[in-house]
Amino acid sequence: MQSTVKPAIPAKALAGRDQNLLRLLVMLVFVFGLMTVLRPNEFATLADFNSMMRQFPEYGIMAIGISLTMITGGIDLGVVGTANLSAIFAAKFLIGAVPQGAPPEQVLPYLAAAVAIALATGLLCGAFAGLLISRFRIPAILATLGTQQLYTGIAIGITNGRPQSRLPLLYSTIGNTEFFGFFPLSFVIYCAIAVGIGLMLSRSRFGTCMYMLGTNAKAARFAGLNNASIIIRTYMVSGILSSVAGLIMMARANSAKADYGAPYTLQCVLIAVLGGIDPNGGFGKITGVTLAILILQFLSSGLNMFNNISNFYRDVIWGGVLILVLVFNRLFSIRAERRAVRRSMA
Amino acid sequence: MAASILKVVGIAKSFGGVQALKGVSLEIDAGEIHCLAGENGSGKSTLIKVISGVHEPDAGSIEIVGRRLSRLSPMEAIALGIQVIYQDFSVFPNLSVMENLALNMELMDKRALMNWGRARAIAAHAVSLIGFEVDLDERVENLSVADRQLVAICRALLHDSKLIIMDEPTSALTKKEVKALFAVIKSLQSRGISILFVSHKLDEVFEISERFTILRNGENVAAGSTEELDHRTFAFHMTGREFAEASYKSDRAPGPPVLSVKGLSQVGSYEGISFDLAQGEILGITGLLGSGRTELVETLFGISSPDSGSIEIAGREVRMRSVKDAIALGIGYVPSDRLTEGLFLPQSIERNAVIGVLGRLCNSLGLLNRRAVAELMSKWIAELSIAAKDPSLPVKTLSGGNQQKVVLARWLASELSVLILNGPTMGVDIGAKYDIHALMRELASKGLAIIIVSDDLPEVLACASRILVMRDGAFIQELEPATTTESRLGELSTGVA
Amino acid sequence: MISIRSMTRRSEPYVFAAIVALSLLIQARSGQFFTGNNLVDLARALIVPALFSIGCMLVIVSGGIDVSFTAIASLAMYVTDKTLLASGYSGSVLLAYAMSGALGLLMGALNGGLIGFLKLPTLVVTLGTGSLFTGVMYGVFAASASDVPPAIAAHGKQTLFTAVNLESGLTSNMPSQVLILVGALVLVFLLIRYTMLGRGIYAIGGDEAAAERAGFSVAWIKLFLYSFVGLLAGITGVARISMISYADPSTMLGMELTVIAAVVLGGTRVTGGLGTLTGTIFGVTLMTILANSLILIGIPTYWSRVFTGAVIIVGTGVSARQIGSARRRVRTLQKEA
Amino acid sequence: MKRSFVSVLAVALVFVLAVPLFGQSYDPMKFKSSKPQAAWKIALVPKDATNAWFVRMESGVKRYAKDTGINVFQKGPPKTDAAMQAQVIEDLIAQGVDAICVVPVDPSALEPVLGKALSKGIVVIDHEGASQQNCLYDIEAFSNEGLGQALMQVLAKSMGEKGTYTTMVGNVTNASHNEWADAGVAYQKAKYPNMTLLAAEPRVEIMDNLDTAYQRAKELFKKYPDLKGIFGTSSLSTPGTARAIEELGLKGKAFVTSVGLPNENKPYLKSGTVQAVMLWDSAEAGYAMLATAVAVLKGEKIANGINLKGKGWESMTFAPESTKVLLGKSWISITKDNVDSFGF
Repeated sequence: MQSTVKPAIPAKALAGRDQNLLRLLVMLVFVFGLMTVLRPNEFATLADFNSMMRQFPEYGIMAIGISLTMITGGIDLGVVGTANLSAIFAAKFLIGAVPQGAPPEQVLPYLAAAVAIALATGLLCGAFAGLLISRFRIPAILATLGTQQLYTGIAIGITNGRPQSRLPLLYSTIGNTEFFGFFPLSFVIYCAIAVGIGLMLSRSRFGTCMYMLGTNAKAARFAGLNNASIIIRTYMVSGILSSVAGLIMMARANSAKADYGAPYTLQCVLIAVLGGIDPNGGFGKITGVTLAILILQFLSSGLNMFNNISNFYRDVIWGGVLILVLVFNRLFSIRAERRAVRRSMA
Repeated sequence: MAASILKVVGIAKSFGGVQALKGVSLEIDAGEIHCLAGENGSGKSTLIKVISGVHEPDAGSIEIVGRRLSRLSPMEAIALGIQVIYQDFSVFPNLSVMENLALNMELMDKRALMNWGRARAIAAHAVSLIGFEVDLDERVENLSVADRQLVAICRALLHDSKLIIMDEPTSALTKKEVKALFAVIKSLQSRGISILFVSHKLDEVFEISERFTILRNGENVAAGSTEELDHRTFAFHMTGREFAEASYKSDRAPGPPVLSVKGLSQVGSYEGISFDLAQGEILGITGLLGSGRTELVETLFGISSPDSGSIEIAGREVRMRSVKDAIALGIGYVPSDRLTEGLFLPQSIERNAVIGVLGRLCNSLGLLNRRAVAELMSKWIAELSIAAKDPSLPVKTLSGGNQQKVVLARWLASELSVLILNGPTMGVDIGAKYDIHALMRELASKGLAIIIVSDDLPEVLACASRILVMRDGAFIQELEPATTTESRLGELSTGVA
Repeated sequence: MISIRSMTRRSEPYVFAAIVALSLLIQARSGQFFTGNNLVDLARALIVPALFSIGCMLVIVSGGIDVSFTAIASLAMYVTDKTLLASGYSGSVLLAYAMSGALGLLMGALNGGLIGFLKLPTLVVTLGTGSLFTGVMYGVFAASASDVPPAIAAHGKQTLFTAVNLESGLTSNMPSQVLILVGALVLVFLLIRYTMLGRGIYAIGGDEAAAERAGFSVAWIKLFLYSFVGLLAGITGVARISMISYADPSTMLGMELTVIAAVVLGGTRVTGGLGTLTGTIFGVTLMTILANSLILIGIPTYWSRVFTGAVIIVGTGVSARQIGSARRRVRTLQKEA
Repeated sequence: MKRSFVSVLAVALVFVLAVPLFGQSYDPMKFKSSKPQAAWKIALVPKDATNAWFVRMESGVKRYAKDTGINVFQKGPPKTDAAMQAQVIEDLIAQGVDAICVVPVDPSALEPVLGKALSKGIVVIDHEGASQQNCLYDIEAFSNEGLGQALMQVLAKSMGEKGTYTTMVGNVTNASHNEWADAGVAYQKAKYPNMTLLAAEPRVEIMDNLDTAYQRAKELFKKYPDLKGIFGTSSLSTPGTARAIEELGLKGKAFVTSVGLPNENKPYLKSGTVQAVMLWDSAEAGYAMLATAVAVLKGEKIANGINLKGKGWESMTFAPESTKVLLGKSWISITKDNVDSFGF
């Protein structure tokens, strides 16, 4: 009977997206192995791990934010602007409000308030971008290009471009805490966010809605999803994540400034894409993004150990690897399709 | 009769696991108008694609103008004089009518440069062939669907064709346009061109064709001269059943209306629409494309808002600002275009099915309860007999009928009072079609109020307990299925007696 | 006959109105907008972004997006510059254009091959190649700002005419590179209007499957398209360094997003199929005027980005709304097909 | 109850987990290396890896390596960005270098990471970062004030000590550019009463781009007909502005000066559009930074008059009331007469 339909393509070939995770893992191990072999005394050392753990969380968290927006079929180019604006508001508050020479226990509530200010700023920044995209129908790439200019512009405008330093000592002390003398606070925050967002994507109603919206916005509407609300909330989450990154940068630099980390934007898009986030929306996992972040960090720190090799080889390897992975995936899926067709004919 | 221009024998073709054609044969003589009939999913479209070189058959032979071909590419097919007007028109929405008409010709001639004067001449000639009046400079996406189809028809007429295949060319045309088209077809015939006319409308088959071939479930079931055909045998061959479906009659005592629409109007779409819908009733709405039927039901689902008039649910006037509001009021909707509006094609069957009820499948932490999802899914697979091996596969791996069942499943878990189905069995194979019909009746007999929007007249006749015919944005007649016929419905919706 | 209905559906009139409004604002604030030398200055500032936007528009029309063209332009111009410097070349500047163009073409062909024949997603491919080309320039070639060879420096001094502001006596020279822009516009106009190749680009953007069915060689058209964009980028690179006689490898990087924004602002449909040269030039003109008149308007430097950001948001928002409402009715009709 | 818990927590955090960051003063003598000289590894971190200025600096680094045989190298971030520069330093610390010489993008942003380096016993030497706390020494070609004043002197002389001028920085977020400009403006207010700073646009930014400098200069001269001078800080200000001045026909009526490289400014110096630009040779600066680091590693005492071996860096003196900031006399005024003698 007709209704005993076999799937057109066997399950294995369709698991290609998880194959992508596997390939990323292989790549990670390869880069790690290569660096370990070439720089045995420097790369695979505790000091280097500690150094890397201090470096990637700030852009890693922004990459997760961008990834979320890309899953819904958009993009958020405003992450760095949001991060710096949030940090500047927090810093302005701390500099203005905390009395000089106050003991730590008096400073602590101010710190909590500053963090809250930063997170609220991130939330509002994200909500505004989400509003532009969902209600005013501005293509995400244009809307967030605009908000990026706007947020950076406000940050420069209220600071005249000067760094906001002289923060209370306690802020960077806490911000640079290392648990067990080894795991930096920022790393712990990254892990918590990665797990939390990962769980949100795979297990929560909101996460599923994001994937569905990113796959087919029209069908999502017909299925009763509130597309505008999902988009706004997604950009709000991205904004909050950016502000967390801003707070981490503020702790690491002991100051806030309008243009910290400006080159991170494109780097984060690259991370998301290599991590398997489909730029057309609907697919991608935080595991993949995390693997991509680690690959980039290994490459970057590894290359810093070669005195005569420019940092820019990172971009070369990075771009080259991205293209190779794409080509490989493509050829693989063509082959799998052919095999599936052949099998179904037999 | 003249020698055959096309002769296919024993064509078999399967996709994945689905056997679309199981050894079909078809012969068309030169200068003949041949009708290929069959229900949706009978294999008509696949056969056309085999003939035009798009699909390579798994088995069987193709003979064109006496040449036996083992392989056929689309370009070869065109070179041999075979032209297809597909149902999806294959037009470029962003280009002008003129270009849509002229581009293929220019490409066939392997021209590298675009000569706009020549293009205009070609286009003017093409539209003159069927007396089609259109602004040649208008972008095709700004045309009505009917006009877009005419563009596609004109384009095919341009080629020096020996056989033109028309895949349900009249489904969106007015009677006047159909008449014009038939005149063109006749004139082509007089020039010795054969036409393969694909249709499931009996009237047209009678009017235009000399011979017919009927397919069902990928097999030949009947062929012969049209003169020998009557309504009863035609329907039997098409469906394989002798009026298997009795028309539906609600066995409930008519209660107060669940849904009541009063003087609903939306400028440019529909006007002055009023009707009541009671529990257990299946209301059929039929009308041509562009008659306003889709706009009407989309308004009832909160997708667009009416300009005037009122909607009452269970006696209370309601205002729906969004789909969410409509769902909260207990209205469900199965959209007409399953692929772009109904489904998330690359996502899993499971996700597609549960998207509407996610909220209920979450635990206290707001996380999805995977076991509850799996249990619900397997319940549906069993209840709706969805042929899905693994619910984690993308929904696009399912056949049309099973896909439609997945869309339906979405609504079954909700507390519905009204379910609206727009073209519920379009592109669905026959087995699944009856499954869906049976399901609708079962739901209605349990008290659900159902609206089906369809231009599949036998379907409307068989399923609805009451039929409203829509034309030019207004209801023009209410009919009882028991006392009406397909041809009467057709006349009413096209407006031509 | 051009009906009012079809006029309101296009975005060119809105962008043009915005240009006029902005011009009047600048004129009112500075009295300097409608002066010969200011217009020449703006024309000069327009050359590079406009050249980029032409290629960018073609790519978006075909349904893709390219973020690698600035990297292509930079690498092509840098390698050309260094090679000519090292060889002590002193002949015609045409060689520089030819060489940079050829290098750009090769890089574009890489994009085109991956996108056309392997059917890879355009954004991802060009992000990857963009990173690759930038990395090669800075890593392999250890690029840093450099002089330009005499041929290019001499070319940079060629001016077509000099505009004088009679009131202030200020003069501005119209650089000869503007001819390249005019040439590119004419060439691309002929390409998209009078060749099947050009119509193919539009056809692909409208419906790729239908284009394939109609007999367009989609893969080859894409290969051509991205190669052409690469060629244009390579030429733009040389035009850029010649106008300022200084080969700074970073001078064009980062322009890609503003160029894309300008193209979309000019009415090119983000999803492909629609886009005109007129609209594109309008869009890029608006962005160029905006970027180069903040001082004339009197926006303090510290707040200039806020102003730019706001204009992008408001500009694209208005245009998106206008076109959206005009298209809505048509869409319901389409839906039923 | 709750409050005391919070304060206990805070104090505990500070004392138990804290990495010493600030206020710590380090005794340079304690940084004497016990390793043999051949095992030393010294890194120089510029603001970015591609700017011509720092490419020139790298040539000094290479010369130093050749002259002394010590393992020294330059490693910069791909782009002028404080956060990225901090990451490079993190990696260098992890690799266990013995000394880090740095030209900070933003001194305050580097305090934590340089503090970490010092706490691990790594020698930290700054250049163009007089405000840096966490370093052993900061060597300056001359003080920021000195440069600002010197530039203002050049500009004032060109302008005849009267007329309107404005300042032009690479980026408004660039710390040293702002300091020079501030110093220049302060000096003008004190010394040249007939000059006025353009109130409507006191600071213009050129995004570190020559073409932008050219465009901004044109806009300025069009909008403000009285404008006579541009006080630039970025090395790209002068060539861009000078080109605009020549083209607008303002030669002899409008003037510009900034820090600058000889080759980039040669045409404008020769044509007389620009009287002079200021320079200290970044190659020599790099050489001097490395020499300072090596002196500390060797345990040599840094005192007034120390010779850092670079041209103009032969006799360094501590800035007033400072034991960290060493000032040289290495600035050079480049004019049409000496522009050909540099070879870069």
